[in-house]
Amino acid sequence: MTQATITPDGRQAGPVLMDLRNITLRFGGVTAIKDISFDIREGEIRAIIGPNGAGKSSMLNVISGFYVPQEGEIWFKGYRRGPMKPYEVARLGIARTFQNIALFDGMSVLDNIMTGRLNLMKARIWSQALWWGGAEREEIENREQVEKIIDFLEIQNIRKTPVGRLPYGLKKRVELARALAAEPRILLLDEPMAGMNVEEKEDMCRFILDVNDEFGTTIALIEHDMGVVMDLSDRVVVMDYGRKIGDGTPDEVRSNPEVISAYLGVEHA
Amino acid sequence: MEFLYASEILLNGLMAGVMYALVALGFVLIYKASGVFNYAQGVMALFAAMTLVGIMEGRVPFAHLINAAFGVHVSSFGWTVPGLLAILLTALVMVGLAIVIEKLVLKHLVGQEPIILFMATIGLAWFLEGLGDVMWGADVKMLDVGLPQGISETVETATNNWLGYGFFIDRLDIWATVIAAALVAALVGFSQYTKQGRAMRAVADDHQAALSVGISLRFIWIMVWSIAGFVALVAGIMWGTKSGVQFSLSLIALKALPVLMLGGFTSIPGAIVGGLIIGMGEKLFEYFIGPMVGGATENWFAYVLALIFLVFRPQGLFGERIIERV
Amino acid sequence: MFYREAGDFKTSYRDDGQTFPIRLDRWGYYAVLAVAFLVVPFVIDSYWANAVLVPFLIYAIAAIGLNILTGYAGQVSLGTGGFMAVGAYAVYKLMTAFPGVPIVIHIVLAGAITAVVGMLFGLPSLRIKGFYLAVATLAAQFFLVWLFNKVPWFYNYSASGQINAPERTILGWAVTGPATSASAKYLVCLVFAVVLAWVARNLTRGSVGRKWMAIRDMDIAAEIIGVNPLTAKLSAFAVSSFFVGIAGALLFAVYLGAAEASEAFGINKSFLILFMVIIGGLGSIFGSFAGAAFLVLLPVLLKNVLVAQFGWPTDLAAHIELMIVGALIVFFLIVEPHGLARLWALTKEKLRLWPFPH
Amino acid sequence: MKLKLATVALGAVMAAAPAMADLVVPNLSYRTGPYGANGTQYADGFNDYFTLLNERDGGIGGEKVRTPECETAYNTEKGVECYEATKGDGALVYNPLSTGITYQLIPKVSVDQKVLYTPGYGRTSAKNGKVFEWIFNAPANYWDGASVAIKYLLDQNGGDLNGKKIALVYHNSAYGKEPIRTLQDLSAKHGFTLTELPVDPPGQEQKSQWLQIRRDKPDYVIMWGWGVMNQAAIQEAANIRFPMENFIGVWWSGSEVDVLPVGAAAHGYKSLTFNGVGTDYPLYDDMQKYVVEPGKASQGGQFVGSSLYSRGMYAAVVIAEAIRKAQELAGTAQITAPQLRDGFEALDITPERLAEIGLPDFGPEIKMSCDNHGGSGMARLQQWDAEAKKWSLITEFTAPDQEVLDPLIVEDSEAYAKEAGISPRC
Repeated sequence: MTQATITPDGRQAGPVLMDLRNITLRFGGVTAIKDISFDIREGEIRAIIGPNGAGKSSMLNVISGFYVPQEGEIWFKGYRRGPMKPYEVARLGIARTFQNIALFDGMSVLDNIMTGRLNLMKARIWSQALWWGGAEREEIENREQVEKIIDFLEIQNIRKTPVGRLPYGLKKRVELARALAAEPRILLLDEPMAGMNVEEKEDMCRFILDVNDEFGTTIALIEHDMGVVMDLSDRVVVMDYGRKIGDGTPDEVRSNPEVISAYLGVEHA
Repeated sequence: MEFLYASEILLNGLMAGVMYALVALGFVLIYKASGVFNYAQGVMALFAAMTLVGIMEGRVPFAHLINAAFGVHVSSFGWTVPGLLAILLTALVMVGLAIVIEKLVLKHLVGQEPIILFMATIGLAWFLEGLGDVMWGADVKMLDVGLPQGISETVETATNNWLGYGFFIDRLDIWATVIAAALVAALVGFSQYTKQGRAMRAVADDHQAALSVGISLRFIWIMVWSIAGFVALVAGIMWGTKSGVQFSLSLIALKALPVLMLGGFTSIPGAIVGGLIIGMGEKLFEYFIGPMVGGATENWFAYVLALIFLVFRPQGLFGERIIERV
Repeated sequence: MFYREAGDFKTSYRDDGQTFPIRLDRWGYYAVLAVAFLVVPFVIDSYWANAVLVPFLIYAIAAIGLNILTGYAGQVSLGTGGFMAVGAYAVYKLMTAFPGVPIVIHIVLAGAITAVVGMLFGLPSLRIKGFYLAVATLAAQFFLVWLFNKVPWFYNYSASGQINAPERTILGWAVTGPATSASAKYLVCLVFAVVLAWVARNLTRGSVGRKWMAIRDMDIAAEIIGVNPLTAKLSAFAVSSFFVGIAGALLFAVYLGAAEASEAFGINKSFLILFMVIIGGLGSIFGSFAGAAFLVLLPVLLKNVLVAQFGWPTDLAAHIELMIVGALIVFFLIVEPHGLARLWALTKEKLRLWPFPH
Repeated sequence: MKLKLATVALGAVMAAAPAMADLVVPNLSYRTGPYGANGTQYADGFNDYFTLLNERDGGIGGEKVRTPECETAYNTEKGVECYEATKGDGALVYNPLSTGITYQLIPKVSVDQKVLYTPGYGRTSAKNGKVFEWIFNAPANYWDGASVAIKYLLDQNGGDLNGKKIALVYHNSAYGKEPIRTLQDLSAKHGFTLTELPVDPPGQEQKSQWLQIRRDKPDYVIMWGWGVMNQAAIQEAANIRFPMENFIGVWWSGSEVDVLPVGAAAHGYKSLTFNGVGTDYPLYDDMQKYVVEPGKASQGGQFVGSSLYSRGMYAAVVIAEAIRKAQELAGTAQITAPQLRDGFEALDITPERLAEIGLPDFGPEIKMSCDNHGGSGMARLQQWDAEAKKWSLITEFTAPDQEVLDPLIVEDSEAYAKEAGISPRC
C-alpha cells in the first residue's frame, strides 16, 4: 500500500487503483485511441472529457473490457489484467452505466437493480429450481441490499414498474442503481447527465457525490457539461482525436493552453 | 469415370439449387422491404399453382363448399383457359391477395417485434393452405403450361460424344434456370431503373428516411408482396410441373430456409449463390457420404451446412457485417 | 371490489416475492389444484384424457420449456420437436434396458439426457442470433429425427423403426402400456406439469432467471454487467431441453404408447409448441398453460362443432378448421401480441378497479 | 358471457358420444394433409360400399351400418383423438389406413376389445393371431408384398435371380422400412444384390437417388412409396429412361394419382395389388343404381372404380363379410366387437362368395383362423396403360414365400409378446 495523498480540495484520495499504460485501440484502419496513459486512484472522482469523437466512450469500453486494445497494459489493484471478457471485468468489481441507457426493458425496476447483484449471488441452479437450500435466503438478503440503494436513490415508488414505462431521467437513475448494486470498486459513468434538465442534473450530481462520499466508491466518468465536470471531479483527463492532451486537477486542466485551444477553444469560439 | 459422375451430380445439384433459390428469392424480397420473415412463401407458391390450375381447367371456386352448403353439384364451368392468360389472371389474384394481406394483417402489425410478424405469417400460411383446399379441392392437380420435361437428349448426346458419358440433365431444370435468370434480371432491372423500384430500395435501406421523403410504405408493401406472389407463382409452376400441384408443394419453404441462412436474409445474390451451394452440396453429400450413413441426408444436410457456415460468419454470405456497440 | 390488493400488505420480502402476491389469486390457484387433483381423476374418461387433458398437460410442459428459452432467454428455437424426440427415445432406451428402475426416474433421466443434447445444439447461439439462430435450430430438428430414424440401436432393431412403450407401474398402477387407466395417465402428467411449472417459476424469479432475461433484453449490456453469455445461454438451453425432453418422454411413454421419430416429432411439432408459447405469452408460465389449452382445445372444438353439429363433410371441416385456426392466430397477434397471459393480466387490472374505475 | 361460451365449448367437446343401436364402423380417414389425395379415394370406397348395403339390403342382417367419419390427416395424435371420440359409440372395427396410427392403436384396441383391420398395411407380424388377438391384416401384408414381387421377378427370369441387381426406393419411415428385412433375407436366398435408397418424406426431391440408379443400372427397382413420393419417383424414372416394366411399386404406389401426372412416360409401370380395379364388375351396376345415381355417393362418386377406391371398398367388403359371419355365429344381428373378432377368425371368403357379392376374382381367397390373422398373403401385379389411362391385371394371385416369411413373423411377434407381456393364445 502506498500512502494516501490529499487532493487539493481536501478530500482523501487513495493509492492507484487502476493504471492504464500506453493504450492504443484501432478499428480496422481507424485509430480511436492513440497511446494514452493515465491512472485512477482509490476513492477519487476521475473525469474524462473531450469533444465528440475524441475516443472517450472507446476508452470507457476498454476499461470495462468490451473493447480489447491492440497495445498497452491495464493494471488493476496492482496486477496486470490479461485479455478479459467483459463479464470477467465486471466480476473484478468494475460496474458502469451507458450513454444510451442499456436497461433491461422487459423487467421491473427492482429486477433490473437485482441484476446488478448477479455476481454476488452464488446459489446453485438446482437450489434455485427447488427454492431451497439457500436460494430463498440469498434472494432476501440481496433484496435488502437493493432496497437500501432504492432508498438512497429515492425510487421507492417505482420499484415494481417495468422500466420501459419510465421517463428518461428516472431510467438514468435506475441504471445508476443497478451499477451501484454490484458494490463496485470502480464505477464508470458514461455521460450520466446527458439529455437531462437542470433539476435532474442537480439530483444526479448530488447522487454521484453521495455515492463517492458514503460508499467510498471510486468513480470514472465521461461528461460533456464542463461546469458539472469541473465541480464534480478531483482529476480530469482531456482527450482529443484519440490522444491525451491534458491531465490534472480541474484547475490545472482549465489553464492548460493545449486544452483551451483544442477543446474549449473550439467549443466556445 | 467417378469424376464424370461427380460432375453430373454437381450439375444437377446446381439446377436443384436454382429451384431452391427461386423460393428463397420471395423470402428475401419481403424481408428486405418490410422486415417480415414470410413463412407463408411456400404456401403462396402452392396457392398460386392451385389457382393457376383451377383457372386453366375452369373449375368453380369453392365448389365443395357450395355443394355442401346448398346441396348442389357444381364442379366446372366447362371451359378451359389457355396457359398464358391463366398465368396472367393468377398473377392478378396474387396482387389481390397482397392487397388483402396488407389491409387485414400487415397494417395492424406495424412496429411489432419480428418474431410476432413471423408468427403471423405462419398463421397466414395455415389460413392460405385451408383456403386453397376449400377453393380448389385437395386432390393432386396436374399442371401443364407447356414446359418440357424429361432428359435433355441434346446434352446427353453432346456429352456422350465429347466425354464418352452422357450427362443427365432434366429439360425442366434447364428451363427453370433460364426462367429464374430472366426473373432475377427483371427484378434487378425493376429495382434499378424504375421509380417504384428505387422507392422499394429506399424503404429497404431505411424505413424512416423513406417515409420522410414521402414514399408510401403501404404501397411499397403491397407491391413487394405482389412481386413475391409472382415469384411464388413462378416457383409454383416449376415445382407443380415437376410433381403435381398438391399439399407437399408448400413444404418447399423448408428447402429455402437454409439457403436464406447461407445467403443472408437481405441479399438477392445471396439467395442465388446460397441456393446453388446448398443444391450442389446436398446432392454431392447424399451421393458420396449418403450411402455410408444410410442415406436420406438431404433434409438435414443443408441445415447443418448452413449452421456450420454461420458459426464462422454469423451474418451469412452476403449479409452486412454486424458491428456491436453500446 | 372483491378482487383487490389494497389492504393486502406485505410485511416481509419473502411475502413480497411469492408467486401469487394477491390473496384472491392464491386462493384461485389452490382451488384449481384441488379440483385437478381431487375431482378430475375420479370423473375423467378416456376420451377426455386422451383427446384433451393429457395432451394439454404434456404440451404445457413443452411450452414452458420453450418459453424458458424463447420467452425468458430470448433465443428462438424451432428444434423443439427434435428435442422431444430425444426425450422419447431416451426414455424408451432406458425403459427397455433397465426394466427394474422406476419409470419416474427414467423420465427425469430422459429429461437430463435431452438437456445435454440441448446444450450441444445451443452452442451456436453464442455466435448466431435472431432468425439466423431460429433457422439454425432447424438443423437440430432435422438431424435428430434423421438419426433416430436411421440408427437401429435407438429403436432396438425393430423391423419398422417404431418404438413401443412397455408396461411400467408406479405403486402398482400402470402408467405406461396399454392397461393404463385414463386417470393414471392424467395424474402422472399432472404431477409432472405442476412440479415442473413450480420449478420453472422458481428459476425465473431467481438470479438464473434474471440472467436469462438480461441476455434477452440486451445481451451486450448483460455481458458488461457481469453475465457470462455462455453459461446463461447454455443453462437456458439445458433447462429448456430438460422440460422439452420430459414432455417428449411423456408424450411417447404415457400418451401415445408408440411413436416414430419423423411422424410424431416432426417440424410441425416445433411450430405447434412455438405457437403455444406465442399465443400464450412470451415470458409467462401461466401463458404456456393458456397457449397449450388454446391450441389443444380449439381444433377438437372446431372439429366437433363443424362435423358433429353442422354435419359437414370431414375434409371440408378440416380445411375450414385450418383457416379458422390460422385466422385466429393472426387475429390474436394483432389484438394482443403479448398473448393470452397479457390479456388475462389486463382483465385482472380492470377487475381490481371494478366497479369504481376512477 | 364467459360462462356461456365455456358451456357451449364443453357441450361441443362432449357431443362426441351419442349412442345408437347400429353396426358402427368408424372411418378414420384423411382427406387433407400430405397424403390427403390418396386417403380421400380410399375413404370414398369404404363409405360407398356400406351405403350400398344399407340402401340395397337394409344393412347387414337387417342392421344398418353407420360409418362415422373422423379426419386424421395421417397424424397419429389426431388418430388417437378420433379413436377415443368414436370408440364409445359402440364401434366394432377400425381401419385407419396409416401404419403410424395402427401402431398407436394396437395396444389400445387390445384393452378396449375392438377389432383393428389393416389390410395391406400396419404391423406385419400382426398376422400372428396368437399374439395379436384383435388385429387382422388379411389378405396380404408388406412382407407378403415384397415376396410376391420377388417371386414375379423370379418368374420373369426363369426362376433365377442370381447376380441380378435390385434397388429398393423407400419412404423413409416405419412404413417404408417394413420390406427391408424380408428383401434382405430373399436376396440371401436367391443371390441378388439389394441396394436400399431411402427417400425422406414427402419426397419431392429424388434426383440424387435416381442419378444413383442411373449410374448403378439395377435390373429392377422396387418402390415402397406413398403420396407425392410415388409420382416424383415415376417421373424421375421416366426422366432417366428407366424401363418402366422393370419398375414395381407396392400396392400403395399403384394408384391413378401416382401415374397420371407423369403422362405417357408412365406407360408400363407395374405395381402390386390385392384387389381388382375398374368398374367391370357386376357389383358396380348396383353401386350405380343405389348409391351414385341417387346422389348418395361420397363426393359425388367421382372416384368410383379407381385403384384406391376399389381398395377401400374391398376393405369394406371384408369387414361386411366378417360381420355377416359374426352374426351367424352369435345368432344375433346386433353383434359386439368380441363377436366380430370371432367372425373374422372364422372368415372364409371363397371365390364363389366373391362372385356372389358381385366381385368375381376381385380379391384372393381369404381364410382366417385363431392363429392366422393374415390370410393367404396372395397378391398380383397390375400394369399401367397410359393411353387407356387404366390399370390392367397382368398376373394371377400369387402366394408369397412362406418359408422365408414365417420365421420372420414368429420372431417379430414373439419379440412384441415379450415386450408387452402377452402370453400366446390359441
